[in-house]
Amino acid sequence: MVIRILILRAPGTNCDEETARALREVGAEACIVHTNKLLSNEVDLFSYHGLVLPGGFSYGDRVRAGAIWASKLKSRLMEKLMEYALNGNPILGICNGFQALIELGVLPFTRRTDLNPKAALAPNISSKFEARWVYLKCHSNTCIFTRYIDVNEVPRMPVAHSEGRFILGEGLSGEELSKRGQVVFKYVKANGAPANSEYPFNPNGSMFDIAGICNEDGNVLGLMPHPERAVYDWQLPDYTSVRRYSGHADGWRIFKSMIEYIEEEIR
Amino acid sequence: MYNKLPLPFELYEVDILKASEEDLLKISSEMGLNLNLNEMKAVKEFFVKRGRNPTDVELQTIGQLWSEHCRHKVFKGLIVNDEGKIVADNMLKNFIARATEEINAPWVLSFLEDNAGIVDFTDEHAIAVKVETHNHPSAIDPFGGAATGIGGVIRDVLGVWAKPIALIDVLCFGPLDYPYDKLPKGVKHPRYIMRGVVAGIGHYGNNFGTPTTTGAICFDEGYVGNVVVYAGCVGILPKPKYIRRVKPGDYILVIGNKTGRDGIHGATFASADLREDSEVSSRPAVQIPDPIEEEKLKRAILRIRDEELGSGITDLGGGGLAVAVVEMADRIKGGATVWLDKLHLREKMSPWEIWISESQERMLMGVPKDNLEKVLKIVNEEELECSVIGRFEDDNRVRVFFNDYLIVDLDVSFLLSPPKIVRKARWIPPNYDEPSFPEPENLNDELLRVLSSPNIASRENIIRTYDHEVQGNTALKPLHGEHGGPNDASIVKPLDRSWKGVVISVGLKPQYSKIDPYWMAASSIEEALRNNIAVGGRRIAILDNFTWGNPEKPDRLGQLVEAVKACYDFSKAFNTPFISGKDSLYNESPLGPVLPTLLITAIGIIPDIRKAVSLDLKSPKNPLYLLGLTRLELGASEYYRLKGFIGKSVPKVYVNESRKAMECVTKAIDRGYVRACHDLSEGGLGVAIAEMALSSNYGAVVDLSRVRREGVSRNDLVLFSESNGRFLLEIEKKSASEFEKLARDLGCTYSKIGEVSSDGSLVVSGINGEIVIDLPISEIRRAWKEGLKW
Amino acid sequence: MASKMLSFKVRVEVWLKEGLVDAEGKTVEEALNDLGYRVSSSRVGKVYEFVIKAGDEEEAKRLVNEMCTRLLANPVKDKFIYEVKKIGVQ
Amino acid sequence: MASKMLSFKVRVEVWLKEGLVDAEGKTVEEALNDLGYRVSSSRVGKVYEFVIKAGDEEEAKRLVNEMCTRLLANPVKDKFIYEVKKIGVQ
Ligand SMILES: Nc1ncnc2c1ncn2[C@@H]1O[C@H](COP(=O)(O)OP(=O)(O)O)[C@@H](O)[C@H]1O
Ligand SMILES: [Mg+2]
Repeated sequence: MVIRILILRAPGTNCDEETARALREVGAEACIVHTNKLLSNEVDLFSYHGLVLPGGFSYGDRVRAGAIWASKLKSRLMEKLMEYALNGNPILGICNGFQALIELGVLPFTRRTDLNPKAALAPNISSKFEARWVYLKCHSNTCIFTRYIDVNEVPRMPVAHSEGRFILGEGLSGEELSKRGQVVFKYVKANGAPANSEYPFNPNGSMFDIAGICNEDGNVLGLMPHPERAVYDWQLPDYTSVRRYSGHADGWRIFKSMIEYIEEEIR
Repeated sequence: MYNKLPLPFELYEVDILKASEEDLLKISSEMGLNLNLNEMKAVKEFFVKRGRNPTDVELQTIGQLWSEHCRHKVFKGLIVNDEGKIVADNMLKNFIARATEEINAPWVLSFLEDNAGIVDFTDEHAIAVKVETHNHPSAIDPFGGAATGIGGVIRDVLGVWAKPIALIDVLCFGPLDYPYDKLPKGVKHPRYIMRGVVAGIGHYGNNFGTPTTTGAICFDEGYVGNVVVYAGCVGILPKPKYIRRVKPGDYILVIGNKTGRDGIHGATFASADLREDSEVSSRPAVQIPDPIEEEKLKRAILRIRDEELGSGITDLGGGGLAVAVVEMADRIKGGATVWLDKLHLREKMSPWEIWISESQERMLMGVPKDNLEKVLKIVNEEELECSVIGRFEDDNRVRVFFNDYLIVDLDVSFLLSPPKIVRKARWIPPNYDEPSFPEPENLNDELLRVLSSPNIASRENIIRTYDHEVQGNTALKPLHGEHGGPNDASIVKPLDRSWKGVVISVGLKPQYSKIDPYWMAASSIEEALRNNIAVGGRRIAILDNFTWGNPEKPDRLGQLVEAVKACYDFSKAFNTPFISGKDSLYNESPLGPVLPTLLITAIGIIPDIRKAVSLDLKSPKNPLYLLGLTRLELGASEYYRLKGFIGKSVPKVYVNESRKAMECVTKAIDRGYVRACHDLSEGGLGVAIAEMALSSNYGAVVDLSRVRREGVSRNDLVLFSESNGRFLLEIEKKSASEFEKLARDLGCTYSKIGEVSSDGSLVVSGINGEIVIDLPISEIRRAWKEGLKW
Repeated sequence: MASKMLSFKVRVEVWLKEGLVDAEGKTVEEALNDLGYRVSSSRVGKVYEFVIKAGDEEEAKRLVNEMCTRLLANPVKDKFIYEVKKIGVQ
Repeated sequence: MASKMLSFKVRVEVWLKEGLVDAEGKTVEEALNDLGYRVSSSRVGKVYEFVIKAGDEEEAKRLVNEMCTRLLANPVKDKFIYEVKKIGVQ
């Protein structure tokens, strides 16, 4: 049986095609679906093995990045989405998708009682759009999206956003998240040393250098960097210099992990 | 003269039949038609023949269709010298188009005709390119002007059914340290303008989701009063989907934004007072950009294209509906009927306003009756608005109705053939001297100063605010690797199933036009090609975009003719056809005309992106070769400028030498000899070697005495001469002798001038063997990275 | 919904919470100082104005408060203030 | 600059002029209606708050007006309003 992944789009979503390509590269069937089709029940979320909210500027990032998209989903799809997540289906939010998952309150905690967001992605400290490659360190061995990335490995991916400064709500500590394996990626320097908020290694001023987090169960991941732009080695910023090619780049491993999880745990 | 008709909407009859010459000019100016006496007389004659007076809507239609912007009257006009002798007749046809026709390349699929130029790519796909200017709007509203510049050029590419895959932005500003108190009233400071323009371009491109991969930025006093904003877009389309088969009977659809009063030319009946600043021909009101609306448009258009539901398409740009409908009707040698009241509007407007409004994010499409329902479904699913506003006809007439009342009835051919204009041109070369100043003792400082000049320093702070990797296909990026090295061109790999890449580069040498616009244009073409070839590009097509002063002044036009001549000469000489372009004239401010500026955009291909070459040094001990001859050519160079001189010896283009060097680079890349390559441009050899080193983790040792040169005997001049035709290459050590043989066989001037070193510094020895530069790369990198503070 | 509805003019301001770096405010401050003005403590916020229908002022306020937490502000990073003014009967 | 300088608290609001499309306002309105609120005539603006030094209130106002036309607003498309309040001596 083929693995089917739903890639959700909204007006202004613009990373859906390369995300679909990344999923096809790891053997999945990727279907790009307009949010309205999901809201109108023309398409059933549960007929897909996984869900991806790709990057872009949904609804022009008006009000706040991801806020309008989240409010559309909240108004008509929230219960289904929660059920889908709690069933263990993988959900991946990349950049704008991450922003939407935060605004929806699906991250950091899917199991919860109230609907308010518990984290935020504020405008970058530089107050500019930042398009650059960053180094990440993997901190989680429970997140299902990092099966192909070892703890303490330092994958490389580009970021491209103006609202990516991760802020954790009051009363929540990074340590706590960390302990539960929810801090999946932190920004680091090339040698793996902590970025310690230093620009541009931490490109947006995120608290605890957080670049990506998952929920308690490890099946919902949101991250600011774009793994779909780091699937092939020729996408690397120094491809012409390195001359040590493997075919794939680090982002590929996130998609590969997702599909392997589905193969082993869901199907 | 204006007679309001008793109708439920606003319509005037304009009494032109009885108008005197004075009246004609008054009508032109009061209605903001911008037509001269000769043209107004032709209008009158037309209506005399018809035996009736025109409506205001008809006159506005003629005004728009006969505008400089739409008809390129200067470029198509007759140009004479002081003695009345013809120096050029229809420059667009006889210089630009003629070059392309004579080259007659089979891979040029469409040129100087449709919304964008189109060249062959793979068996199934073609590449479309268009570059536009958006200077006036950006001067009034830097953010909105630049953003809508990008939005507009994207629609040109959508207007040939192509999917946008890369954006280009080329910007010219006044110096950022220009004193506030020297600014004339109404002129905004370069800093303010630059902040807005850069933000506007980033905003539109990032939101729309096409990578901004290529560009250039130039600072000069000549741009203080006239900011220059070029916006370009590259797209890809499946060849069989390039559909232009509108038939009489097909519906005319307007898809996208609601129409409002945006961009309607400043003048109305009420405000007779215009042109107090007489050098500025039009002041379109601000346009508000909405990239998300255009993103939806793109989705809809590509779906309609893939299902082949449309029979024709064009963008709504300058002149709005009036121009788009008439031009589309002309393409089928037919006509059109329009029901103007059917269009979806944002506000109540009079018919003439609706007809010529330039509201953004709208497209015009021809749709056969049978496909209408399917098109409407797609449009609906993408949350777009759409109106069926008319139908194509088989006669040569455009008829517009408003509430069933006929308000326009004109011949298409009349609208497309304004009277030819005659203009005078005079070219008097300026008389500058070659400066004389003592050779500086410390070239370390000179190099650092040149590297940190705003014209040369890193553009990283700007480029990183543009998403240059969305779509995931940017194979060679504008910023290379960890240090953000300045690659000569960018490469996009648009197809998943092919290794072929589109190579995008630009050439821009406006400073040279201070001395000689002919060599300015020649140098711009040559630089654009060299940039392209340096990374592995070939089979190059080019685009010309002129930004000039008022062509009614003979000196401005004289310079323009010189530049256009060079376009023909060097397009032919390099066998590189023009496929598209645009001119923006009348760029004048209280500070005078804009610095005459020609942007050349070059679109090449690379058969396999894995063979692309970046500029960073790759490994120690590899030899460095300089191709080409270094001459005493520092006129208008960055080095002279920083010393306060202009000079006389503007770089020329020696076609034979240049072509040999280009061929040598392409062959060497294909045979795998080349590890790094960089073209020599502003700041010459000094800057080129510094940039190659600072982009890497290595250094270099260079010996100036080995530089093949002609008439240059000072270290600083060898280092900073801007002679064209030169490349600096890092060659794989084991291939050095093969490379030399290749260069010799091609008859190419070359010289091994040094090698890559591992000690992290740049060491240059002079003509007499003494060390003239010894600098740590970290210091070089800092100077370059911190030069452009804003 | 049978009962009569009133219209209220609403103004909402959304600001980044104190304690968080207001990057845009900082940039504006720098730019103004560049221009020669002596500016400090600059912050940037958003204002929304709209008209809402509600049964009475109490309800209008409750609704606006809800809108703020559900859409206009993210309480983790934003603070908001609002005003509600009756403008007429429908 | 020998004379004594005062500090003023400044508030500037910048709005798109009437007649220009306020796309953000429209989106907000739609989203609020989606969430079940009955909202209309929505517009979005920006607020700036900062402190400025000037000799007296007149000067402060003049400076703020200048800043608005030079940086904070674009008079071609924006309208702006401001308030200036003295907060103390320096
Ligand atoms: N100065 C020029 N040089 C080369 N090509 C030009 C020039 N001006 C116009 N063209 C070409 O003529 C065609 C029509 O131009 P234009 O009417 O300006 O198109 P649009 O209105 O879509 O921008 C285009 O292919 C354009 O590139
Ligand atoms: Mg066009």
